[in-house]
Amino acid sequence: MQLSIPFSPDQASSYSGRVDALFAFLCVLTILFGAVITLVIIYFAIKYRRRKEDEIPRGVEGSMRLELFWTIGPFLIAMGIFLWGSSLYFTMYRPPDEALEIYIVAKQWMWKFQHLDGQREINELHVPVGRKVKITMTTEDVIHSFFVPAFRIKMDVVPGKYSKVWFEPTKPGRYHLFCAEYCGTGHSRMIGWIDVMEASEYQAWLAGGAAEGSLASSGEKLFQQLACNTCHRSDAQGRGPVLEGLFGKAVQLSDGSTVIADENYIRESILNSQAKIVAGFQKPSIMPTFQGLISEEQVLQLVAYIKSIGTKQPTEGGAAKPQPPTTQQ
Amino acid sequence: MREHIVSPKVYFAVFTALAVFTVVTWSVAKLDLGFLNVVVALTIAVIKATLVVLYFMHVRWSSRLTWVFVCAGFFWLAIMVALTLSDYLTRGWLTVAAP
Amino acid sequence: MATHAGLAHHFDDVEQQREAGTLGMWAFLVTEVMFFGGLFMAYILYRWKYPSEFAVASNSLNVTMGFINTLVLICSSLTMALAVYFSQIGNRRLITVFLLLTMVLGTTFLVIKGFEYHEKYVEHHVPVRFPTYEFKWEPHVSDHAGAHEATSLAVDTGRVEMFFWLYFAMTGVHALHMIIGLGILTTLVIMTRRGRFTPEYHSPVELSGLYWHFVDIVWIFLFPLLYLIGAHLHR
Amino acid sequence: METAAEVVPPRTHYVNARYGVKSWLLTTDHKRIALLYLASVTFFFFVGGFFAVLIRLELLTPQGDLVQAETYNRLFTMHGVVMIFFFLIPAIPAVLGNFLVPLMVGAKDLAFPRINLLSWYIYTLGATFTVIAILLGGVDTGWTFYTPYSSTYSNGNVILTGLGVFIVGFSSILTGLNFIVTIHTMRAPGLTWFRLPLFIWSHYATSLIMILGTPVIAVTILLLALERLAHIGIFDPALGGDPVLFQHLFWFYSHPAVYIMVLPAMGVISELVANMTRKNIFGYKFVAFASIAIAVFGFLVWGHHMFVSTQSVYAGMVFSILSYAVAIPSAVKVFNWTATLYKGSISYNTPMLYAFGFIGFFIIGGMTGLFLAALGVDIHVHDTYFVVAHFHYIMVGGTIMGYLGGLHYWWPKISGRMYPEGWARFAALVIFVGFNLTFFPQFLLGYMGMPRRYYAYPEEFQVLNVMSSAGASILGVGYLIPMIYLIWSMRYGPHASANPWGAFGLEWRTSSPPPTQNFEETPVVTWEAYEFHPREEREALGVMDVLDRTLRPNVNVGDRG
Ligand code: HEA
Ligand code: HEA
Ligand code: HEC
Ligand code: CUA
Ligand SMILES: [Cu+2]
Repeated sequence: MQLSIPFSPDQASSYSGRVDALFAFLCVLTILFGAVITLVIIYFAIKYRRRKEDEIPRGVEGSMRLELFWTIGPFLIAMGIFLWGSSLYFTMYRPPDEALEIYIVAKQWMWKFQHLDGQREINELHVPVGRKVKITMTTEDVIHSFFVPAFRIKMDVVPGKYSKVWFEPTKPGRYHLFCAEYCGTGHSRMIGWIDVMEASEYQAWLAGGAAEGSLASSGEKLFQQLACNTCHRSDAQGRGPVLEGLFGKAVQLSDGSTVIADENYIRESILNSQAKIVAGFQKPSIMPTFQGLISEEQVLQLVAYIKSIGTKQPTEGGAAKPQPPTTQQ
Repeated sequence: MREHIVSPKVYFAVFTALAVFTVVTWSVAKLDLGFLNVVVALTIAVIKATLVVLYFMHVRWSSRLTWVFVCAGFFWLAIMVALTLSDYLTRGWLTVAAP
Repeated sequence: MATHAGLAHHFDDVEQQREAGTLGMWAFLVTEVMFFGGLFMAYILYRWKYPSEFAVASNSLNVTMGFINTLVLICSSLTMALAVYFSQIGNRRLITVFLLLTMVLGTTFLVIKGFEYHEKYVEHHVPVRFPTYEFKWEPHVSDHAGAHEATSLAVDTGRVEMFFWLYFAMTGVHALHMIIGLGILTTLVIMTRRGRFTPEYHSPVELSGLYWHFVDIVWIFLFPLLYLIGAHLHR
Repeated sequence: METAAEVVPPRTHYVNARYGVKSWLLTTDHKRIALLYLASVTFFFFVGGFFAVLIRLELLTPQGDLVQAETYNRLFTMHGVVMIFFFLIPAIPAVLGNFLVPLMVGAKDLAFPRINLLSWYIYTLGATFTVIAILLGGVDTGWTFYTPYSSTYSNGNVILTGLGVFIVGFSSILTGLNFIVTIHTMRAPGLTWFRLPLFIWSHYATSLIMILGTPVIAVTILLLALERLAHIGIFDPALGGDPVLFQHLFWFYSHPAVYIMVLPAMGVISELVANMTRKNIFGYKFVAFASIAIAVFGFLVWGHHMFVSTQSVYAGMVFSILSYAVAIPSAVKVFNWTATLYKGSISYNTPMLYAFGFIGFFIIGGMTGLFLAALGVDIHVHDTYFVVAHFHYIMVGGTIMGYLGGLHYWWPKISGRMYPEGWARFAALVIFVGFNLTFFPQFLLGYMGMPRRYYAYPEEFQVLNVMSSAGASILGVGYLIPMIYLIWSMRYGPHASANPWGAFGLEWRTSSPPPTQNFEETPVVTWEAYEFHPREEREALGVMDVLDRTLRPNVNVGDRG
């Protein structure tokens, strides 16, 4: 639904029109209720104004029918808004499976972006128009919040875990990026831009950026440097589980429960190996914890690497390449 | 509403029960019962607390209003716990539900 | 309507005053439930998230002391209840005796608690990060070898520290309530000595009793939740 | 009213019963304690207003050029902390509530007069800590104190401010406790629950929130302070702690707290609407139970402040639907107030003007709450000026209007003098205009995407910000006028009769100002709430009620003349 209302920022994402539509509906509702009640009050106030100082009117009993009417009526309207709002919420917060992936590490007071291909940006993000973009975010210090008014999207970035957000830009342009969660002195300077480019321009931009190898390949290097590969080998001969094909699968844990191996799980496995132990492995995991030894960015690289080998393709970063925009979900 | 005087005998009986329950809860805790450990420990704790509230604190003989207040206290605690956990317990769901 | 020395001017009669006092005390206890409730909420959340760390950390507490303290507190509740009883029937000497007994038991509790805290301090189990003192956690492998050796190792130090943080917060706030309770009891003893209480007017004793029992109830929950969740790890 | 002075003979009442500083600082008279609170919260209102002035000055220009970013952050934090904890939460309950609850239930005092005084001292102690924190440079965490910023990164006086908030919480608990017990046990003979004025119902509901919610913020702030002291704690991700848990605990109190701020004002409005139309309120029981429903449901919705906090999407939905549930009783109240006007005898006195203002602003503020509770929209407007506008509409437009309306309405009872009606209407108008100019543009700013707590902002937001700042200066003047003429009237205003409005309610059946023991003799209630009878009916029924006696101006009950 496309609907443009004054005082709204650009509509530049696939769902910004839908947000505006609900917003417009609520505005109409507010004006309606506001106007009707105000007019009634003014009418009564004039009609029944006090004419004599000691006048006392005859009382009016309450009315059960009216009470029910104005309890149930607003309730139904409210439930309508609730349903509308939540369906939108689901759309906006449920990440699509197929998307261009971007990683963010936020810190006081900057946004650090990492593209899968290895390009890094600070406070400015380039994305192609018409592609779904999925962002995985974490922070090195306090809570921040990723806010792009033109996309109508916002999500907090919380220390100690990954949060995710997605959008599909529909209009090329340059849009504000704000930090919306108060984070200290530089909070209002923690702003940046999202550059939405035509697909061809974007390709050119990608090619122009001097990348030091894709994110996954940096992760792979790290995987060797940190000697992860001594235990995690693709031939199932290591002391740890095989990580190929892990991502997105259900993992059976030693306490009998299962978890889906998503980014947060992999992050936790690396930083706090004792927290969740894979079924069939020794209870105090022999895997050391890497908490405090590697930076958030390095964790991200490792996660990206493990993700890239998750789709059982040859490890050489094939899966990590951005898909062409034609890919259907 | 005149006040009710509880005989010391009742107090001693309740005291004995509390002491016995304390010993029981300690002994049971030493066995490894899996998740039942928590259940047993909390059940006993709730029974003990109820005894104290009903007898030592005289709620058994108190007005309805007192009952309402006692229940409200625990009910509100339950609200806090239940709704907070409604967040934590469902955090993983969205990933699972994704097609 | 007999006017009584204990009757405040704005009440109609002693009955109304007593009712107001009781209701006020219960309303206050409701706030206390919510106050401790915040701590219990945190406990429940992290206990659910990190069960093995909590069990292992709990295992290092001194259960015997905790157990004795539980008994001490239950005894003190009994003596408090009896003090209230004697105030109801107007035996001034026995009110004093039982109030003093309650105080002795309460103090015993605090002294034992003090020893426990000291033990934790020596073991470096106080969860703080100061230049001079830091939390330390060495898995006691040798202590309890055997079937459960494995479990005792499978922990993350940070989460153990979390347990101790909650342990100190919860028992600390509880101990603070005990100290306040002892102050109240002291006042009661003085008031009793001055002959302020009669079978008609003894609300202060009764209300302080409610408070004291409440503090006992908190401990009734703290004991299993803090001390016993790791008890099965020893054999 | 000009001839008032000559009629009134000297009479002892609570103000002139005793003299001297000690007689005020050690008083246990609820009416005097209310005045102590009046002075304190007024002081803090102007402190908070002073910060607001600086905020609005800074926001005149897009570049942050008046103060440093760090200073600005301290300004809005202290503004929020002072306004919420030291002004708005105590404002109506501790001033009007303290004064009126015993009068309205026909009691001599609150159930625990000394605890009432203690609560003022606790308030003062907490305020002292906070003022010291302000003087030492303030605190920069935002009034929400989110961890880990507050626990680890901030370099403001978090602990001192936290201590202030912690302490002042207990004064609020004690006030609530006193009200609950008083309303339960000290009602005059014949005054059944459904004969109580709605002011009492709403204060009862408020008190429930105070005793059930406030301890949770106390313990949360305590944990925060300890975490800051020990450099470690349960909200610290390094230990596996969860910063979001802090938000849960904080909002478990702070959402219900917004109803602590609005329910008393609703009580005032119910009194004003009924008495200024001289009619029983339409649907008395619905309005009464709506207060209780708001208090209870208010505890179930706190997560609507956390829709984008990484809280589970499903929990978000639960909190959203419950937020809509709590909006219904508010709607019921609005409709019943409106219906009460029907066939009333509506006066345009200043209190009634404020009541009209309240209803209008509350509709806008409340309906924009529905925007915020709509999950998909909140993603966009969360932490923008839209939220800022929402809560100022309810808290400044709603509650302060209710507070001022109540203050004017009961001023004759409190001070024994009338305020100057002309000035008062003028001030109400100035406030109305200034308020809208200040805060309406903020809705637009918010939807355009201007985040809150920004001391510098992109240029396209400037025009609306200038409007807002201009409005704030009008608003500031609007607030100064009542302050001046109310103080003036204490000395020079015409003497008020016992019941200058021809209102119902027990408080109008004793003299103005009331004697220390409130009533010459304990009243016995034989009438329903707001049971106004037209003259013919009264004659037929043979009831000569208080109106007949007091509608004649200048007559005080005590005078019996
Ligand atoms: C007195 C204070 C007060 C009151 C009464 C309210 C009342 C409400 N508030 Fe508000 N709120 C605040 C003070 C208040 N709020 C503050 C201070 C914040 C920000 C805190 C911070 O982050 O600093 C906030 C933030 C806030 C948020 C979080 C926004 C965000 O940060 O993203 C939300 C979200 O749901 C919300 C919703 C509501 C709702 C649904 C109501 C409802 O109770 C409103 C009910 C009223 C009505 C609905 C109007 C009357 C009814 C009609 C005219 C009939 C028509 C009705 C229907 C059709 C249903 N509020
Ligand atoms: C009861 C609560 C209350 C009240 C009454 C007010 C009153 C006002 N508030 Fe406030 N406000 C909050 C509660 C309140 N506020 C809260 C909780 C926040 C959030 C804080 C946070 O983010 O942590 C906030 C935040 C807030 C912001 C957002 C800051 C930001 O996010 O960056 C702004 C901006 O315009 C603002 C403005 C105002 C204005 C103009 C008034 C006006 O109504 C004030 C009018 C009063 C006066 C102007 C005083 C009159 C006195 C004089 C005129 C004399 C002054 C003396 C000198 C100048 C020497 N407030
Ligand atoms: C000493 C051997 C060892 C080293 C070194 C090691 N691991 Fe592990 N890892 C294990 C074992 C054993 C497990 C299974 C038990 C568990 O879940 O802790 C495991 C589990 C994992 C898992 C979860 C796998 C699943 O199937 O769910 C991930 C992800 C992982 N490791 C990543 C890494 C990374 C990245 C590194 C290097 C930074 C690393 N590991 C280093 C031994 C090791
Ligand atoms: Cu980062 Cu605000
Ligand atoms: Cu809220």
